Amino acid sequence: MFTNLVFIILFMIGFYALVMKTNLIKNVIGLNLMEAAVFFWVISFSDIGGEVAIHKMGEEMTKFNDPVPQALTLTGIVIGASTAALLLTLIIELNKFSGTIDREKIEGLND
Amino acid sequence: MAVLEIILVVFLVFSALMAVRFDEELISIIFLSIFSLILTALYLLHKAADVALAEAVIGAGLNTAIFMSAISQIRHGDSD
Amino acid sequence: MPIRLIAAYFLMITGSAFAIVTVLGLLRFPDVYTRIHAGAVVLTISAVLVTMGTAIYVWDFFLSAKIILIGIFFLFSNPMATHAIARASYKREIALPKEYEIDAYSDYLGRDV
Amino acid sequence: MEIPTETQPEVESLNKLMKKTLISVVLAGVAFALYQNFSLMPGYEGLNVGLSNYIIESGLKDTGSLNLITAVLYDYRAFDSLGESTVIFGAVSGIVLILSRKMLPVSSKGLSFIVKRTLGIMTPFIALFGLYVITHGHLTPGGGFQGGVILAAISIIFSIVYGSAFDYRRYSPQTKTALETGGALTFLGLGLAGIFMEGAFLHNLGFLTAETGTLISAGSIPYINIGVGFKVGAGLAIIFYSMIQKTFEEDF
Repeated sequence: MFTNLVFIILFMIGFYALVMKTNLIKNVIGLNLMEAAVFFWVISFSDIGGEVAIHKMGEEMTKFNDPVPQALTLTGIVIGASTAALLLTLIIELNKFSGTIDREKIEGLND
Repeated sequence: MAVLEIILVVFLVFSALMAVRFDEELISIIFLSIFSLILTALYLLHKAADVALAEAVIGAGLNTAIFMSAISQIRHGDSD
Repeated sequence: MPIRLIAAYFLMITGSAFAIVTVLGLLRFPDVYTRIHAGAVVLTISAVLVTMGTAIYVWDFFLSAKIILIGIFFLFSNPMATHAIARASYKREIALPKEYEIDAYSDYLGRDV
Repeated sequence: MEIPTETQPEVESLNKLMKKTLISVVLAGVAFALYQNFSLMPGYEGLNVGLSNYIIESGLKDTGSLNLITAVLYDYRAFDSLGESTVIFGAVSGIVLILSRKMLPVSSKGLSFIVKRTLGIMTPFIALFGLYVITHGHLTPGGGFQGGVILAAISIIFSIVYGSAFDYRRYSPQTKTALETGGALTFLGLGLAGIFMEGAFLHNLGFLTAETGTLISAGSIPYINIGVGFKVGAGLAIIFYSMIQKTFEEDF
């Protein structure tokens, strides 16, 4: 319940930044916040009170946290970083031609 | 354990709000870095060590450098 | 409670007290340079004390050695980062006072690279 | 035709107000939908049945890797990791295509003498830590992705502290490209070796398995780790190197 509430709050903050802010870099930041909210939800939801999913030498351990969502989250974090870099590159290139990063002031997009 | 998690989550939501609220991009990026750092501590609390290491290295380190290098070459034009 | 745990808790609590002093300095001081001063001196010793306390608390040879290495890393990197931030903000003329009373640093700026 | 200039800002502000109201309604609707969705969701029982249970029970026996997350990433779902490497490759290609650079970069003199000397002492240890995280990926937390990003941080340090010309001389873009290609080819080659020796793409190579818990164990997982580490590190270093075109040209 707590986890769901935190997820909704963080996701809505990111969505607000994505929709309401006209600064393009703030939009990328909102996208990052939404990604982080989803990852936090997955990790916190799959925590059942076990140990870190790493065996220790010479001990028989069976009560672990689920390793599959953690692996998926790890994949997602790296992909999120590279997509953010690509988006920022596009913003830089857009800024070279238009001179602004406000999406309402770019000419030719909304007329 | 639960008290620590609640304190960290309060700071997490606060830093997310601050990252969205200000108009200047530099403050937003610093708060995004703080957000990633708190998220690292939360991952460690939830016993996900690999994800915590990845989030610390990528979220707080590399993302900040990339965002900084992006905003330092953006020119604000005459229409300010 | 064994005396090792008492020493560990003492070191950790002292480090936390220094961290609280750092936050007070960051909130109370007026401009960039005094805030950097508060963050630099106190935070370095705070981080080193907390890592030393953790190393005593764990009390396993390899683990303690790794934690002490982290403390040495703090001891190197924190003053260096503070120096870089202060120098960059001086060169960018952020929050400099209007009239200098003492400005001994500007003579040295042309010399070192 | 004459446009009444007095009413123009009023109309515009009304328009903006309507837009804000509409967006607020949409935000509230999405929040309510998320809340409703969570109330319908069943509880988490992933460990008693199915895939997770199998991996926890017999992951150590199957792969020989102590770290079960590494076992999932590079053995059970290694094809997924290959796809992720392809995504990073696509991002690197796009960035380099957009921000291509033909000349030697505009370089600064870097930061001050103190920072240069201190980082000169500390950089080998950072490289050692990155290599440790990469090669011990199947024993401790870490792996190819995290260690690769730590290795990319060294290139970022060179660009910021010593100036980007130093980074260009030490690790030229050709070297980075060769490292990235070599990492990807290592990954693919181990996958093809899995076809020829074990009968499936990216199957764990059985003859490489040694005693569990040592550095060279767990079949082909350490080698895939090394390949992915160099690929991710070189790729992210190329991304940062392409993005700092005129960034640090003034002297701090």
